[in-house]
This record gives sequence, C-alpha cells and structure tokens, in this order.
Amino acid sequence: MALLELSGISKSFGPIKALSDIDFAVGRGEIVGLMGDNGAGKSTMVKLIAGNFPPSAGRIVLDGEAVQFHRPVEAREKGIEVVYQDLAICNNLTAAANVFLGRELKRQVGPFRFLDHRAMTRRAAELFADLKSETRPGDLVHKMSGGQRQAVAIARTRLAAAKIVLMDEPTAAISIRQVSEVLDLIRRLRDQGIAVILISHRMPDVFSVCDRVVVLRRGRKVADKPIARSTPEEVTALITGAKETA
Amino acid sequence: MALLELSGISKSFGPIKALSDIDFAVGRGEIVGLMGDNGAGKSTMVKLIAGNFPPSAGRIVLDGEAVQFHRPVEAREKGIEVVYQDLAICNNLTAAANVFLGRELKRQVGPFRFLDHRAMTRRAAELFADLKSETRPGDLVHKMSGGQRQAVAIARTRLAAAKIVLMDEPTAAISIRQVSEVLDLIRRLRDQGIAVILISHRMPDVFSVCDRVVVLRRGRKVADKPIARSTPEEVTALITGAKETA
Amino acid sequence: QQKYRFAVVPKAMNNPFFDLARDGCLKRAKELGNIECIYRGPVEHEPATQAQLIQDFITQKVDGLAISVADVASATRSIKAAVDAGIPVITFDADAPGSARSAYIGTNNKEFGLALGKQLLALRPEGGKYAMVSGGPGAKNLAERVDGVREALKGSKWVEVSGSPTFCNDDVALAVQQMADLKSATPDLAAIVPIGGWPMFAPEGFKAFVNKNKKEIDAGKFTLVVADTLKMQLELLRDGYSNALTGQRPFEMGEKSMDALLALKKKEKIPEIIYTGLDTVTKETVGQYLK
Amino acid sequence: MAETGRLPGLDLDNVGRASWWQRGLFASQSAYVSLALVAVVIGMSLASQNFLTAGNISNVAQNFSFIAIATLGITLVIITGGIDLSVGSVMCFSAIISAMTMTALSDGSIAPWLITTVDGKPAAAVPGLIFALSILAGLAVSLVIGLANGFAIARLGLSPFVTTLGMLSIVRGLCYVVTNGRGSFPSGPDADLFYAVTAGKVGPLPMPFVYLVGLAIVMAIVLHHTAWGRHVFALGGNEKAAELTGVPVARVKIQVYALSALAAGLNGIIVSGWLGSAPANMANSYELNIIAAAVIGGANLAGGIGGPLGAIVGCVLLEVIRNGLVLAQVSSYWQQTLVGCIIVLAVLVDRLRTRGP
Amino acid sequence: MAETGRLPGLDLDNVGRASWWQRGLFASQSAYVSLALVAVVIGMSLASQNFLTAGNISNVAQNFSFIAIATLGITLVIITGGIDLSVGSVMCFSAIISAMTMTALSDGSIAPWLITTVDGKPAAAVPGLIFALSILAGLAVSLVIGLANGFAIARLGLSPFVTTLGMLSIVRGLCYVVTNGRGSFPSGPDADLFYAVTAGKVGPLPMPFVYLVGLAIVMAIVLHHTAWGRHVFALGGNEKAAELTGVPVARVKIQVYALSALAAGLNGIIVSGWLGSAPANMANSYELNIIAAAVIGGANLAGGIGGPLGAIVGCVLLEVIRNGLVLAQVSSYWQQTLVGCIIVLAVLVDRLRTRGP
Ligand SMILES: Nc1ncnc2c1ncn2[C@@H]1O[C@H](COP(=O)(O)OP(=O)(O)OP(=O)(O)O)[C@@H](O)[C@H]1O
Ligand SMILES: Nc1ncnc2c1ncn2[C@@H]1O[C@H](COP(=O)(O)OP(=O)(O)OP(=O)(O)O)[C@@H](O)[C@H]1O
Ligand SMILES: [Mg+2]
Ligand SMILES: [Mg+2]
Repeated sequence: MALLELSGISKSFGPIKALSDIDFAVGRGEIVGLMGDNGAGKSTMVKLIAGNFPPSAGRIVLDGEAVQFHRPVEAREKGIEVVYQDLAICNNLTAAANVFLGRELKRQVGPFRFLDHRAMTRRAAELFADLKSETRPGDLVHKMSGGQRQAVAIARTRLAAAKIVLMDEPTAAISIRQVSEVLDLIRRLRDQGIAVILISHRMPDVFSVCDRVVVLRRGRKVADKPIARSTPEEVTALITGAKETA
Repeated sequence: MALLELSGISKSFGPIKALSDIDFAVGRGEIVGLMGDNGAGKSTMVKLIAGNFPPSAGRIVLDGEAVQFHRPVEAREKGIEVVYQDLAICNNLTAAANVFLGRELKRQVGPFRFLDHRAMTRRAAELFADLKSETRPGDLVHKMSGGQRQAVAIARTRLAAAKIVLMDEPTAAISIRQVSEVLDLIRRLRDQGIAVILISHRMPDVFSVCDRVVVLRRGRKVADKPIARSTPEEVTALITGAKETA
Repeated sequence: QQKYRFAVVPKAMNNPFFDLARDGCLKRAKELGNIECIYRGPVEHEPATQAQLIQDFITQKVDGLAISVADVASATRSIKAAVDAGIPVITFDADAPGSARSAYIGTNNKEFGLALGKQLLALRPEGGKYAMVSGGPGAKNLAERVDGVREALKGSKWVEVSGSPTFCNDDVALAVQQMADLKSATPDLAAIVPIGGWPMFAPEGFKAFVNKNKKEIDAGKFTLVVADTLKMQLELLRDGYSNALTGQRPFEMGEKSMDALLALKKKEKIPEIIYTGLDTVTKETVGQYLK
Repeated sequence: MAETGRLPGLDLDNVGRASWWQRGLFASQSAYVSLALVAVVIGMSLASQNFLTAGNISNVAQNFSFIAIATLGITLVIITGGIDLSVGSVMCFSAIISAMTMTALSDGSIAPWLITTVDGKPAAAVPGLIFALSILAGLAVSLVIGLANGFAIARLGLSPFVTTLGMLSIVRGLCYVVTNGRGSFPSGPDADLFYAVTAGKVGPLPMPFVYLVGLAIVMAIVLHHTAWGRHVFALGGNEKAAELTGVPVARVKIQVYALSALAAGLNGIIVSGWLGSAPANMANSYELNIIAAAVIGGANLAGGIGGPLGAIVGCVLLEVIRNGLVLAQVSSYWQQTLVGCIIVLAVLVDRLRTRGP
Repeated sequence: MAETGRLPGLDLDNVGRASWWQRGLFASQSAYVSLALVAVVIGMSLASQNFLTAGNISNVAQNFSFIAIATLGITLVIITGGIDLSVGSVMCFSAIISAMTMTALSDGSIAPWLITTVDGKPAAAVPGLIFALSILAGLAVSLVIGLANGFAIARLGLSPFVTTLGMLSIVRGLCYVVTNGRGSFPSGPDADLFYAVTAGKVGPLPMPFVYLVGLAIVMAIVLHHTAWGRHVFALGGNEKAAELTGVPVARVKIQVYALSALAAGLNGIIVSGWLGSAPANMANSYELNIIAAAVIGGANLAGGIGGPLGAIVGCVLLEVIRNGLVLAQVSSYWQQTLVGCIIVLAVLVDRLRTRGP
C-alpha cells in the first residue's frame, strides 16, 4: 500500500489551472523526483500535500487514511515535513530559533515551561554540522547568505520523525559541497523508511538519488516511471514538451 | 586592458569580513565564472561592483576609469547590468512593467511624455520568447512561479547596451529548458563583446560557458585560472577547502 | 398651536458644562410644550465641524438656532447663512459680536475673569505669585477670562509667573498634572486660578494635589480660586479643597435661549445682550448652593 | 496598471480568461464601495426627505471636497507604502499663514507698496497680487513641511509613521505659536476675491468640487500613464527592487510627501475660505478621517494599491454618513460609532471579495 | 534573543567578534534613548532647580505610569508587526464601565443583595466584592474589544491599522453613548478601596508604578524565555514563515490584541482611580502618545523588534519632557512643537546608530 496517494487532484487559482486531475502515489522509503518547467505546478502540488491550501478537487490519502489538512501544522503532525522553495524563515530570529520555530525545546521550572536556549543551540549546531554547513546557530538569519538560509530550512526537517519529506528545490542555492550532503541526507532518509519527494531542476541530482521520476507539464502529469527506465534526455524532452507522454 | 579591474577590494559587515583583499579583472567579451561556498562572498562582490554599497577598501576601475558608485543606477549608466540573486521584482506590477522599471518607454504627446504601454508589452513578450519562457507580459508578477520571476529579472538586462552583465545565480530556479537558453544568451552576449560574470553553483554550467573561473573561499580569492586548465574536480576541491590554492 | 424645532449647537459635546445648558433647554421646552429642542454639536471642539453642522440645520429648516460659538469669524458666516435662510439665530455661552445674531445669552467673560481676580484679591490682599490653567488656546471666551483675571490683579501685589496659563485642551487629567507641575516649578506659588472647572472634574486627582499642599493651604499661603460651580466642585469646596468658586449659570442659558428664540419667532423684541449672571461662592455660602 | 491585453503567440492551455466581474474596475474596491455608497444614499433618502434636496446635495458636494483634496495627496503617500499623519496640522497651518500674509500685506505691515488708497479705503496696487501672494505663502509653508517629511523619511530613513507623527505635533504647536493661540482670518481688499475663489460656485458646482475633479483627473493620468506614476506604485510594491532597478526612490518619496503636504495645504486654504477664518484648532485630528477615507476607497496601507477614484468615493461615503445622521436626527454620539463600523465594514467587504483560492 | 554564545567547532577565520558596544543591550535603541533621557534630565535640572525635588520625581513617576501599562501592551502588538490605535478609547471605556458598574452595584440598581445597610449607611454585603466585580467588568469589556480586534485581524485578515482605527471610533462613540457625554464616577462603599488600590502608595512608590514594574518583568521573561514570546517575535519577522512552521499565528495574534486591550483597560481604570472620575473624553488621542512612546523606546513598527524596557524608557522620556517644559516655564504654545521634535530626534538617533555600511 502506498504511503501517500493523490487521486484526481486539481487546483485552480482563478482562471489559472495550476494542476489538473493528477493521480500520484509515493511508497514508504521511496524517493520520487518531481520535475517540470517553471510554472508547471510543482510547488502547488507540494503546498497541497503540506496543507497550505485545499485542492479544488480530488482526494489525498496518507497511510490508508483520507486526510483534509486545513493548516500546515496539521500536515506536520501527520508526519509530513517540508522544505519550502521560499524557505519560510524569520529574518529577525537566530538560525537556531528558526530551526526550532513552532516546536521549541522547553524546560520545566516549577509550573512554568521556559525555552531551553542551550539545548536548542547545541542541537542546531549538530544539525548544521551534519549538513556540512558553516551556519552559526546564534547568528541572526537576517545577515546570512542564500545558501546558509537554505541549510536552516533543511535542518528543520530533521527534528521530528517524519513519514514523508517534501523538498522544493532544496539545492537551488547551495554550493556543491552541501549538495552532496543533501543528497546523502535524502538517501539516509530513504534508508530509515522515510519517503522523499524531491523537486529539482538539476537532472544529475534527480538521476543520482531518485527511484522514480514524475514529470508535470502545464498542470498535467505527463510521465511517471522508474528512473532506471528513463534517461535525462527523455525527461528533458517531456519537460520541454518535445515529447508528449511517456 | 581589462574592462573591469578590482584591486585590493575588502568589505566588512561589522565583525564579518565578507571580502578580503580581492584582485580581479574581467576582459571585454570574457565570461568569468565566480564560484564558492555559501557565504564565501560572491553576492557581496556583485553588489560592490553594481554600486549597492561601497567597498571598505580597494578600488574599482571600469574601462580605464576609476569609479565610485553611490547608487545602483550610476553603475547601470556606466553599462553594468545585474541579475540579483533575490531578483529585485515588484509584486504589484506586471511582468512587462517590471522589465522596464526605471527605464520605461515613453511617447511624446504635446509637451508631455506618457508611458507607451503597447510598445513595452510587445518588447517584453519578445524578450520572454527569446528566453523560451512562458511568461505573460501583462500578468502580475505576484502570481508567478519562481522560474517565471527569474525570467523577468534576466529579460531586464537585455534592454540596454551593457558593457558587462553580472548574473548572481540566474539559473538557480529555472527549468532545464531555460537553463540552456540562458547559457546561450550568455554566449551571445560574449559574441557582442559584452563581459559576463556568472555566479553559479552548477559546475556543468560554469564549465560549458565560462572562459575563466574564479573561486572565493571565506572572502579570499583562492583560484583564478582559465577553464581549460582546470577541472570540475579541482574547482570542487577549492570550494570545499580540500585544496588550498590553485 | 404652532410647533417649533429649535437647534442648540454647543462648542463641544464632551464638556459637562454644556450638558447643563442642554438640560435647561430640555426643561424649558417641555414647560412651553410647543417646542422641540434638538441638542447637537461637534463631539470635540473643532470649528469646521461646527460650521458644517449649522449648514445641516439650515438644510433641515429648523425654526431657530442657539449657538455656542467655536470660532468667531467662521460662525459669523454660518450665522449669516442661517439668517439669510430666514432662521433666527442667537448665541449663548460664547458670542460672535458683529454677526447677524439677534442676541447673546450668557456670561460676560471679562466680568467673569474680573470676578475671579477680585475673589483672589479679597482672600489674599497681600499678593504673591499666581498662575492660571486654561482649556484651549483657541477659545475666545477663555482668553477674555484670562484678560479679566489679569486686569483685576493689575496694580496689586499679585504677579503672574511665566508659562501661565497652561492649556489642558479640556483633558481633566492633564489639568491636574499641570497644577502639580506649576506648583513644582514655583514652590512659592501663592495661588492657582483655573479659569474653568477642569481640574475639579477629576475630584480624586484634585484632592491628592490639595492634600500634598494641605499645610500651605491651611496656613493661608496657597490659594485656589476656581471657575465654575458644578455640583462636584461645590462639594469639594464644602470639604475644604478650594478657597472660592465663581460660576456661570449654564442651565439658565439653556432656558433663556428657548425663551429668546420663541420670542423671536413671535416677532417680539428682545434685548441684544442677556447676561445670566455669576455665582460667587465661598466656604461660608457653599451650603445654600448645594441645596 | 493598464496592460491586460493577451498576446497572440502565448496561449497556454491551462490558463483561462478571468470572468468579467473579476477584472478591471469591477474587481476593485472602489466598485464595491460605490455600491455601498448607493445603498447608503438610498437608505438615507428614505430616512429623511431633506436628504435628496438640491440644497443638501450641494452641501454634501462641498463638505466632502473639504477633505477630499487632502485625501488625494495622502493616497499617493499610501501607494508608496508610507503614511502621513501631519495632514490635519498642515491644513491648519497653511490656512493660518495664508490669512496672516493677506492681513499683513493688506495693512501694509509688510511690503507696503502693494497697498494704495482709493476713496479713503485701502485697495490693492495690483489687483489680485495680494491674493496670489497669500495663497503662495500658504502653499510654500506646506511645501516646506512636506519636503521636511520627505527628507527625513527618504534620506534619513526614518519611519513615516513616526516622522509624520512628530510633524503633526510640531506643526500644530506652530499654529498656536504664530497666532498666539487665536487663529487668524483673511482680511483686506483681496479678501472677497479669496472667498470667491475658495468658496464660490461655478454655475451649480461649488469651487472646491471643481478643483477636486480637476486634480483627480490629473492624478489618474499621472499615476497610470507616466513613468513617475509607475515608480510610485513600484515603491509600494518593493522598495528595494525599485532602488536596484534605477528608480530614483528617494526623489520620488520626497515628491510624494511634498505633494501630500501641498494637497493638504491647498485643502486648508479652501476650508478657511469657506469658514472665513483660520482658527488654530482647525482640522484637529482630521488625519484619521482622511486616512480612513483613503482606505475605505481601496488604498492599501501595505503599499502598491490605490487611486484617486477610490479616494473620492471614500470621502463621499464618510460625508454622506455624517450628513445623513444629522438629517436623520441620530445623536452625534452615535455618529462616531457608526463611522467606525463603516470603516471596518468597507475593508471587510474588500477582504471577502479578494478572499484567497 | 538570548543565544549569542560561540560554538567551539565553528571558528571561521573571516568572522571576528563584535565589539562590546555593538552587542546586546548597548546596541539597542533602549540604551541610546536612556542616554538621551539622562541628557534631558540633566538639562532640565539645570533649567529648573525644582526638577529633581522629591515631590516632582514622585509626580513624574506617577504620571508616566499612566500611559506606560498601555504602552507595554501595544509594544506586544507592534512586535508582531501590527498596530493598535484603539488603546486610548479602550482606556476610557473600561474606566467608564468600571465606574458605572460600581455605582450601579452600590445603589442596588443591579444585584441589590450585594448591599446591606449599616448604621443607616449602605455597606457592602461582602467586603471588596463590589470593587472586584467593577474592575472585572471594566477588564471584561476591554477583553471583548481586544478579542474583536484580534478576530478581525487574525481571522478575517483585515489590516490592523484600519481595524483599530475603526475600533477607536466605535469605542469612543460608545463612551459618549453610555454616559450621554458626561462620564461617570466610582462611588459607593467600595470607592475608597478602589482609590487606594489604583492611586495609593506602597511606601514611597505610587501603586501604578508598582503594577508597571511587575508587569514589565513578567513581560520581559515571557518574551524572551517562553515559546509564546518567541512566536510573537516570529510573527513580526515573517508571518508566512511562522504559519508554515506551525506557529499558531491566528491564536497568537488574537492573544496579543487581547492583551493590548487588557493593558489599556487596566491603565484606564488606574487613571480613573487617580482622577476620581471617568470623563467621556478621557485619554482622547492618547493612542498617538502611546505609540510614540513605544517607538521612541525602540519598538519597530515594521515588526520583530521591541521590548518592555524600551517601552518604559519611552514613556519616561515623554513625561520628563512634558513636565520639564512646564517647570522651565516654557510657553504652552511651544510645548507641542518641542514634543514633536523630540519624537523625531529619538528615532533619528536610532537610525544614525544602525546606519548600514
Ligand atoms: N497564489 C497563487 N495565485 C495565483 N496563481 C498562482 C498562485 N500560486 C501559483 N500560481 C500559478 O500556478 C502556476 C504553477 O505555479 P507553481 O509555483 O506551482 O510552479 P512550479 O512548478 O513550482 O514552478 P517553478 O519551477 O518556477 O518553481 C503558475 O502559473 C503560477 O503563476
Ligand atoms: N548586509 C549584510 N550584513 C551583514 N552581513 C552580511 C550582509 N550581507 C552579507 N553578509 C555576510 O557576508 C558573508 C558573504 O555573504 P554573500 O551573500 O556574499 O555570500 P555568497 O557567496 O553570495 O553565498 P551564497 O552562495 O549562499 O549566495 C556571509 O557570511 C553573510 O552572512
Ligand atoms: Mg516552484
Ligand atoms: Mg549569494
């Protein structure tokens, strides 16, 4: 049984049909690459799954149970972690505070629960080190470079035991050094039985980690096949529309 | 004589030395790849050249003339065009309005000069078509996908006769279809004698278009050599610090 | 019997003083039977809003207008517009001399100031430093009272400190704070004369201020002569929190306005200036006013 | 923004065409507030038979244009994402300075050569010159205040809210200082000209209304069909991007605050002409009404959205409510409460209309 | 934010350590405004030898705490990137409702069983109960207003400026409506208790000052050491990000507006206790002073920055200036102008300090 199953999903923004009638499934411990031209609807699909907005039509089944998320936090509670394309970071907080935003570590003092600053800083430092990122947990995100911010967004997904991690162009702005770390991370997630949906425009990345590739074109699914039975050339042709379906 | 020459450039943000003592030159019609880890100082260098802020030390010589820009528009008047990493786009304007922002096309009506909406829309459509981007000139940028926005930012640099174009990760969010268009564009710029500085984390892109590669590491220049005498492996080693200098 | 609708337009509806005038109008209108009294003004003291309201009343074709003038020049024009439209106009409380109004009913503000000054002089002929607290710098009637106080004390041993009067903009909290500030600024200040009741409209704050200076007051070294005679002020005077009050008669202003407008409607002659008089209250006489 | 035409070459199969009620004027806040206005007018005319009389309509036309010119100015500021709290004070100060200049010129205490005596009465040496100089003096001080606001905000980088809050206080204080708390009124040989130009009528139309319509049309054209107007919108959309793409951000900002102050100043002079006086507490706390009118008409305080039509509709709505409540003999005390409700309702309607996917 | 410690493993050779004056408290607006405050105090004490007398200091301590509690509340709102213009009206309304409740309970017009007669005089059946109920009534209406603000802003998505501007008008109107323009007075057997608790002293310290310090300490701890406080800052930094990472954005927003209204309500009750009266124009246009105080103290209207210390310093500065100008016998006309200048100067200092490279 698939871990996540989308059936007949559509989404319109006024006159724009961002997604039309998508069927799509991800199995436990599977890495699916989601590719497509700009504006094909990839981010829209991620946001639907993550509960940012409801689909216009269709249903989502997670772990055999039909779900209807109204807020992102509900999706997270069901084990869906997301790295957003625009990173979702608060500039006025430190890197550590951003990593733990919404699930701060606390310490009981009498009847009160206070933030455990030290534990959060330490854990954030470990996560950054894991990602081989030179991000300082105590620095304000405000001053950080594009890649450092991306590291913060990725570190965040490692906090809880997720069932599925959605990554919307997680390697867009980060340097090669960390790209391989992120890809390694994705493989490690798979080995733990966690499913990953990876959105990327980088063909080599997709072909090096993914088990399966799904191609969207103008809101429709035009391909869904095991990576082993496809080639970068074919996927490119599907993305650009040179080839209609696979 | 080099088109653009930086000598002894340093830039500090409070305690952070983003750039230390950089010497660097670009010739007419030369494509230089600028690489480095996240936070290495690449964007800072672009912003210095583009007049966003002055260097803490050092001098910039453009076309044989020492320059000191105080505002970005001054740099542009001297023929420096930039694609910023954060795109510099106004969400409440249309794609066409964004492309022409700051240098609108006008039409004389009696003593007044009004916007020439039609001409701008048409020209923007041409520019997008050139880039093989499916961006509609009359749509508000507000609703566009990441890649569509990047197309707007790139289209902008084609408006005037530039001497040098700085591109800060112009292909980070765009699909493979357009990546090759952007790379083509860069080559066409070179053929017109325009210099290009390309910042990118994508090794293949850099190796396919650049004549020379410069690597920054923690604010210092650690390599500056013709692409033909380097390899992706060497550059990767330089970026990660595995290799100290080249 | 002919029915009439008379509009009463105060300077500001947030001032308790005008509530008394309103009550006077309403009572008299009820007594007369054939009169409806419409009480409506700007909530805050602002001349343009008052002028617009008068326009609206002209549009409504009310049968008479009684206005407490917020700004002389602008009211002069509004009054002319009303009279041109055949609506008789009188002013009350604050006048617009030289306008087309038929009569003014209210206090002679210069006299009012003089009375306050004379009270102070009677209580403390030996003189000293004094300060005043006023409402807003824009109000002409208040300016006349200030002049009156100054005139009454001219030639005596009383000298006004610089920085007087302070303006509380009808904010009662600010009025009390300013009294405290004035006393701190000049520790040997011998008297404060608020030319309106504002500080006493904050009775506890006023008491706190007085209690701090109780010794000096009891020793006759610090004197408080306050304008207006609202009930809470009389109670404070009775309990020893001030030395004397001088008050106007807003209730009567309201009553007389109705009478005057009715007389104008009946084409009777009325005097141009009708002073409603002043009440001078001291500790000795406060009992009879509190009845 | 005007370009919504479709291009032939670009037809994406997943992109439809917006329905008519989702496009152009119909999709704007102004349209919805205009609807609300019509509803209110109908309601009011049922509540009071005096409401739709010629006299009252002309009253309303006059009254709303008293704040509408200032609202046009502040709308520009709001489009750039700023705010101007000093407009009420500027209205008053400019009126006072105009009136004082006219008085001083007329009694010869400055530039006595402008005054001659005809039949024993003082008269202007050059007809209209005293009038023109007085108006110019009022507008000049407004301009100075606007430039000061703009300079502090654009060059020193202060927050617009705080800068103009400070200016509100500074300028109101100056109104009291220069007049010794009393205000002033226009007088002298040109006073009648002054009244005619500010409070007269052209045919059935009150002068302020004529000025307003003229200014609104100019503003609409400038905003949508000149580069400067485009830059005003760009500033409200993304100031940093505007700066980077070569929009002269600081200059445009300074101009916008200067125009806002000028509009307020002009508005103040007109109101003082109608009042026949420039009292020192004139237009006290009008800034909140003016901002409310702009916002009701669809200007977005986050910047990037707004226009003259909306500003005018907002002012009309506020005035119709004020006037209507008086005519319907609702207590003044309720007026404030109702105005507050209308403000919230207006933005609520807008919000429900644009409610997300 | 508290974590600025350095981590051993992460030593980058191009990153130095910020100099001491660029870190922590010294780098904050509060520090600079405190310096300005000290300068003003020195200046004032030179201008008037009465400034530093015990009596005057206690006056100042009392007066500034009249707006300081409301400023604490609004600071929370400002940190989330919002604004609350309704605080002045809420102060007044809550005071009026408290006083009216006390009067009604005391004369038996509601719940007559709370009143007995002792020696022919009315007395409370349960000591302190009338007092407690009155205060609760005042706070309850404040809470309702705050929840309404919060609901409109967080759930309906209206702009905070417009919503609270509307509420300013609505609530002020209600103040006039319920009292018929007159205001009301606390009276009855518990009135003395009411005065003691609101305007009394604990040793040399005025009660309002004691409440203020207590609330400020709690607020500092909550802001910096609880998840809720962190979320308040996150909202001001990037609301969308906060939403996506699971911060209960709507709930925190509603809470923040509710707290702001509660603080204003409490403040209003305290002021009315000191005045002995709750006039219907009480705290009129105080919102501008309160916001100015918060901003002078370093709260950033763009959101994400601010704290209780700054709020208090801002209030003290405003009160010292007001008091000092009276003491220095400066003409009242000039006071408003000077206060405006100080507001602008305070933010200018902050701006110059943080002026970017
Ligand atoms: N909130 C929105 N309102 C209106 N249209 C939207 C909205 N979000 C996305 N769209 C439209 O939906 C389409 C799909 O957008 P989406 O962001 O999913 O593309 P994408 O595949 O992620 O592209 P990219 O690779 O550039 O990130 C685009 O045409 C975009 O303009
Ligand atoms: N305005 C600023 N204030 C303070 N520090 C800054 C500022 N801008 C950049 N920095 C710091 O300067 C360093 C270099 O940043 P820069 O943006 O140039 O990196 P980059 O090489 O472009 O990285 P990336 O590949 O991630 O975009 C980083 O440590 C960053 O934190
Ligand atoms: Mg996307
Ligand atoms: Mg960068």
